[in-house]
Amino acid sequence: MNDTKIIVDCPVLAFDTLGAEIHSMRLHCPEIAKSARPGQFVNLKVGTEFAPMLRRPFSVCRRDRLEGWFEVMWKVIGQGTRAMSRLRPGDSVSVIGPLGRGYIQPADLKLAVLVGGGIGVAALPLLCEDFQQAGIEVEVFLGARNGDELALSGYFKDTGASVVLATEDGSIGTRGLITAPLLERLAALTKPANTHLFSCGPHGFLKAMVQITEETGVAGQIAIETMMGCGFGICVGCAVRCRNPRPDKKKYKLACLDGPVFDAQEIVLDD
Amino acid sequence: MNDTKIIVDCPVLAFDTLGAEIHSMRLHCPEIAKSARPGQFVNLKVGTEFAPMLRRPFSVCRRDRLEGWFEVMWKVIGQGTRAMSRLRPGDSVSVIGPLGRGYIQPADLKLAVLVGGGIGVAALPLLCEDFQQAGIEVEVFLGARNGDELALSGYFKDTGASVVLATEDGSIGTRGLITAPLLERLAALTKPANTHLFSCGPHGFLKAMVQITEETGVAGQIAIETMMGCGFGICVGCAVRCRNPRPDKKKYKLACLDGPVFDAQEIVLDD
Amino acid sequence: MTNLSVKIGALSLKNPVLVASGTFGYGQESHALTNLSALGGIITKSVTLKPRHGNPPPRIFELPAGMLNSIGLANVGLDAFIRDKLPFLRTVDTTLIVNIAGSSPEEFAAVIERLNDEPGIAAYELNFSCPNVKEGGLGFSQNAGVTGDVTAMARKLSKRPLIVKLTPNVTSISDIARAAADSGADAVSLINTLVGLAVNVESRRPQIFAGTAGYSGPGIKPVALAKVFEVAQKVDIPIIGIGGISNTQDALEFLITGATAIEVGTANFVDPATGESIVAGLVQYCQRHNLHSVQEELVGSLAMWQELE
Amino acid sequence: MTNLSVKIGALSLKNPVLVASGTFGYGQESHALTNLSALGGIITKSVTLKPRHGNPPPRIFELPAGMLNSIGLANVGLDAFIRDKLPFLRTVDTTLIVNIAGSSPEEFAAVIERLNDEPGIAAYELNFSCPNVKEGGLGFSQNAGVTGDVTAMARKLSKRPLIVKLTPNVTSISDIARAAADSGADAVSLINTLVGLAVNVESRRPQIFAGTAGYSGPGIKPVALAKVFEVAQKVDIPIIGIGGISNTQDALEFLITGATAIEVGTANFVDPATGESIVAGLVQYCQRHNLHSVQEELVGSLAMWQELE
Ligand SMILES: Cc1cc2nc3c(=O)[nH]c(=O)nc-3n(C[C@H](O)[C@H](O)[C@H](O)COP(=O)(O)OP(=O)(O)OC[C@H]3O[C@@H](n4cnc5c(N)ncnc54)[C@H](O)[C@@H]3O)c2cc1C
Ligand SMILES: Cc1cc2nc3c(=O)[nH]c(=O)nc-3n(C[C@H](O)[C@H](O)[C@H](O)COP(=O)(O)OP(=O)(O)OC[C@H]3O[C@@H](n4cnc5c(N)ncnc54)[C@H](O)[C@@H]3O)c2cc1C
Ligand SMILES: Cc1cc2nc3c(=O)[nH]c(=O)nc-3n(C[C@H](O)[C@H](O)[C@H](O)COP(=O)(O)O)c2cc1C
Ligand SMILES: Cc1cc2nc3c(=O)[nH]c(=O)nc-3n(C[C@H](O)[C@H](O)[C@H](O)COP(=O)(O)O)c2cc1C
Ligand code: FES
Ligand code: FES
Repeated sequence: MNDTKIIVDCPVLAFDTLGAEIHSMRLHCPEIAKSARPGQFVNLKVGTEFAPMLRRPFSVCRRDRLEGWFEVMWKVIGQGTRAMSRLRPGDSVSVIGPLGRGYIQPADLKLAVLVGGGIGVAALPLLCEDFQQAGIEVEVFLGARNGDELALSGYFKDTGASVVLATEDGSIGTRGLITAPLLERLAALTKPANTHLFSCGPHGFLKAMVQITEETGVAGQIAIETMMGCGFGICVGCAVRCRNPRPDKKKYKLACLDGPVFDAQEIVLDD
Repeated sequence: MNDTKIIVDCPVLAFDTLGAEIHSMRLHCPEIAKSARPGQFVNLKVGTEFAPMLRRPFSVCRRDRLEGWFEVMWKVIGQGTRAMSRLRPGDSVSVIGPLGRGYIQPADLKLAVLVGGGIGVAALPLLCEDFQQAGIEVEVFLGARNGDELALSGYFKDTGASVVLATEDGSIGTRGLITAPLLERLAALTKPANTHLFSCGPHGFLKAMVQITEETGVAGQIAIETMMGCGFGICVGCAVRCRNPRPDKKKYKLACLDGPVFDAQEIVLDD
Repeated sequence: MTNLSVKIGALSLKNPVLVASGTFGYGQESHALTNLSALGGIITKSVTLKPRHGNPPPRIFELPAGMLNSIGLANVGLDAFIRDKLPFLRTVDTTLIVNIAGSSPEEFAAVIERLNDEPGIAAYELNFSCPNVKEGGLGFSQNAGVTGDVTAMARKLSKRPLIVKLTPNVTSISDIARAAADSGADAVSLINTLVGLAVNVESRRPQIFAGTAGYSGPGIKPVALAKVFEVAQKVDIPIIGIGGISNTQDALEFLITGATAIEVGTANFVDPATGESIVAGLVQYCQRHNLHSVQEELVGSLAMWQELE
Repeated sequence: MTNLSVKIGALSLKNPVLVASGTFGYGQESHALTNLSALGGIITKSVTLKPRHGNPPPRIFELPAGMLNSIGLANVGLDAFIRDKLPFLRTVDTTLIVNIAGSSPEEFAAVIERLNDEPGIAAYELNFSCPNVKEGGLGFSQNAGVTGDVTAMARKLSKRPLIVKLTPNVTSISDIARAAADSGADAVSLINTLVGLAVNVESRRPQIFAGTAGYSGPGIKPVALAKVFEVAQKVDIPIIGIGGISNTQDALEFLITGATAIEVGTANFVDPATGESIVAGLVQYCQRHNLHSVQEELVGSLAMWQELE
């Protein structure tokens, strides 16, 4: 990975509210717009107060290389995301990015199955774009608690990808988890070896994805969320446990440097 | 002093910007509007974050007993007053008040000379109102760095009081400190014994006021500002040194309970 | 229905929420702002034998998540306390604990003997840990031997349960707690303030007259919890947890870690009804988690992580 | 023109702003984000003889004005450090200080002897104070005797100036600092993290796998300043101040209190250019106050308040 990361104050160009607790904003930053790869993230700091002290990590969701902006999309969780929701065009945000190792394109990939759980969908647009440009077929599966939290389905439909939706309350798409339609689809695959799962979502969702790769034999990658002290390898706080580490191998990997995208078989998702 | 203080969340009814760094707001609170006396203060908390943790004290500047609101006016200094400046009608502020011992009306008072330095003027409107209602003549002297920081001069003129203004940059009124016109006026007094100085302002200003009472023999009261941990006597952090304490007497008084208004001869204004 | 009551040795509290010494005056100041009888108990400002003027100003300074204070135990003294403050405190329907400070064992002895005759007091908290007085103060509870000796002396004289209040400014607080326990303390309360300093870089003077001062508030909570954890692991004596407690969650952290009760301190300056709110919050938490007894199901229920494989 | 350079025993720094061990990796990670050569020096992540995996997650947790960490000295180990990390660090135009940790005096000895042969290192900082390893760690600098013994041993072996890094979790940090000074340390650096705990009240488990952890950030600054003050008053040895330093004002507070240099820690996680900004801020402050030499006119210039009358 060549080190393209920068630290920069980015003006907010546009601010959007997509659901009761879901917002997105465009940040002006030609460098990150240009260099970010699918699955990478930026680490944001709003304001100069000590609380919250640490930066907050967000996937690079969309970008326009020509116009020189990128977009982040977030769900309001606590103090940091609440402060972000008060931002307006003209305000400024401190950004470090792009960070992390993104999704990796396996050799012989024919069908990319993108699976987003909740706000995890924010990690997928760049990936969809890249694959479609490379002539790889893309199918998108999105699950959320309810319609209000189901973001970007219109975006993916517009790309021409096939899109399957599920909400737990049934307000949009199938009622229930997205795992059911996904499993159905995978069972019907003609060439499982040329198919790959790319997923991002909450903890329980990722556990289900790992299980699905095991049960179906379809390989996959997961983008995980951990607490991050820095986002670029100096705090060593974002350790995740490796699965079956050999005695001579690392016992932990760093979510910010070695991830946030891992092979579904690579790490342990415990509580 | 009967204990009328309450703790209450008050809606902001109106917000006004009077100078680059000077704002005022009306808070709905029938109880405080009714019970506050001149020179008393309220202790405000904006938001629920830990920074700034402590409340911030502000004079009750104006009030309307019938409409049930009171007003505070402030200059932006640091984190607390900056947060207050982002408030808008409909927001809510936690208030404890009214607090402190206010100005005291001396017996045989004929002429009340109200002297405000900078934002200290905020402590004077209620006093002016009370004295005028009691048929006591009021003269107002206001000093500030520049015209932008000279607040409430229109208010006092409208009350019919005589108003003398001074700014350090000469943009409004006499150029220089308010002490010069004040000394001139006091020298011309016919009945100094029935005249009393009521002042509020920054540290250096109050020192000048104390000196003036000493030099002219006109008695006076000063409203001081100290760091306050609580504002109602439980932290014992707002101690001010008594002047010439007798061995059997208190060495310190509390700004929040025994003040913030003191007799000009009562306390030591050291650095 | 959740049973909020807890027992600290011979002392029964209707709920585990107390207010900390020096952060609630003598009760009367907050009477108009909160329902005092909602509290599990009130701990008074430290009482000394003679009145104390306290330290020169500036006495307090605000920090990003807390404050410094060096009040210097300013208080009305024993006589005025009994004459002017006790009568009101007796009228409040809650447990009254008098905090006692002194610069010598003799001073503690004199105050205890005099208070023994006064009705309406449930226990004494011995402040062995004030960082803001030159004589004695911090020294007492920085030393296990001294803590043990003065506790034993107080134990002999006192007709009432004794809570020994400890300083966190030590290498091993559990050694000091053990000395107190072995000498007859009914409980230990911890922590008093951390020693802290802040400097005005323009005047190049300390922000507090006395120089170093006592650091309190949310910023000391992690340290306080670690000290409670240490004592809970190593010494078999009821603990009262103190340090930065500002809301129900903070109080729960202390109870879960092993404190049988908690004291709200600096938070009272911002909202003197903090204790009352925490009592209500505890009830809600216990109902949500289906806990029937704070003492039996919540206190000390911390589970440690287990290494996988 | 202000002279920013300072001397710490035999060690000269072009300015007093260092980055703290474990909060700046091995320099390379922040290379793209700040001008490393603006710093007075870089202190590496603690190096141990063998590589260490570190502790299981969760390793970090955020607090109102700081954070907890229990990394467990995860590091690449001495061989990989020399092979993979030193070459880059040598290319940076600043003073390189290698922080060394170990669970026994022998481990410290082995690392020092091996590093003595490596060029480009200006000094060693001995981490006697990590709260996050079971063996040794905190224990070393919680005891004056052990601190003295290990310092004396290191002094004999080391070809380079020695900085002994101390824990604040002690009754008397000046006693430990004196032991280090008497045994040949060139300077002491303080503070390492405070022992802290935070609890998840829903799972009733600690927020950090290991239970207690190290508390760092703005919330520990008052404690760190008080410790620097104590050592500056009582021990005649250069002090490097650490703890919550996030901006120029924080750095000034430490220098004025008596630290000859400072280390920026947790603030690097938020902005790795913090040190660079502080260097610029110091220049401005000195010009505004007409100070010609940081070492001679700023360090230790704190004036105490005087009682009136
Ligand atoms: C690589 C990565 C990419 C992410 N992308 C997105 C995204 O595109 N959109 C989105 O809505 N969310 C994303 N998240 C999650 C997002 O970072 C958290 O929701 C946010 O940090 C919560 O901050 P808060 O202050 O609002 O909540 P808090 O109240 O501080 O915390 C609530 C919970 O959020 C998590 N959290 C807090 N701070 C951090 C931190 N520094 N690093 C990681 N997790 C933390 C913790 O689990 C914590 O318990 C991503 C996380 C990671 C690690
Ligand atoms: C009785 C009283 C009445 C006041 N009335 C007014 C008023 O009507 N209008 C007005 O503009 N200002 C008034 N002040 C001053 C006002 O309280 C401070 O300007 C304000 O607290 C500054 O807070 P901050 O967070 O903006 O600044 P900070 O950056 O926190 O502090 C800047 C300086 O303000 C002072 N200050 C900070 N916190 C407090 C505190 N809790 N108590 C007292 N002083 C503090 C300190 O000197 C500090 O150095 C009054 C002060 C007192 C004591
Ligand atoms: C202004 C102030 C005054 C205090 N006075 C006393 C006191 O007189 N006696 C005592 O034992 N503790 C005193 N304390 C310590 C508190 O009781 C408490 O132990 C400490 O502040 C930590 O709790 P907190 O962080 O919740 O405030 C005082 C604390 C403050 C902030
Ligand atoms: C995540 C983290 C890792 C640390 N690792 C080390 C270490 O390896 N060696 C060491 O001596 N100190 C280590 N420290 C302590 C810091 O160097 C510093 O002493 C402490 O964090 C206080 O400074 P601060 O408040 O500015 O962070 C670490 C601190 C943090 C936060
Ligand atoms: S977040 Fe700091 S090392 Fe990964
Ligand atoms: S401000 Fe707390 S006693 Fe006066």
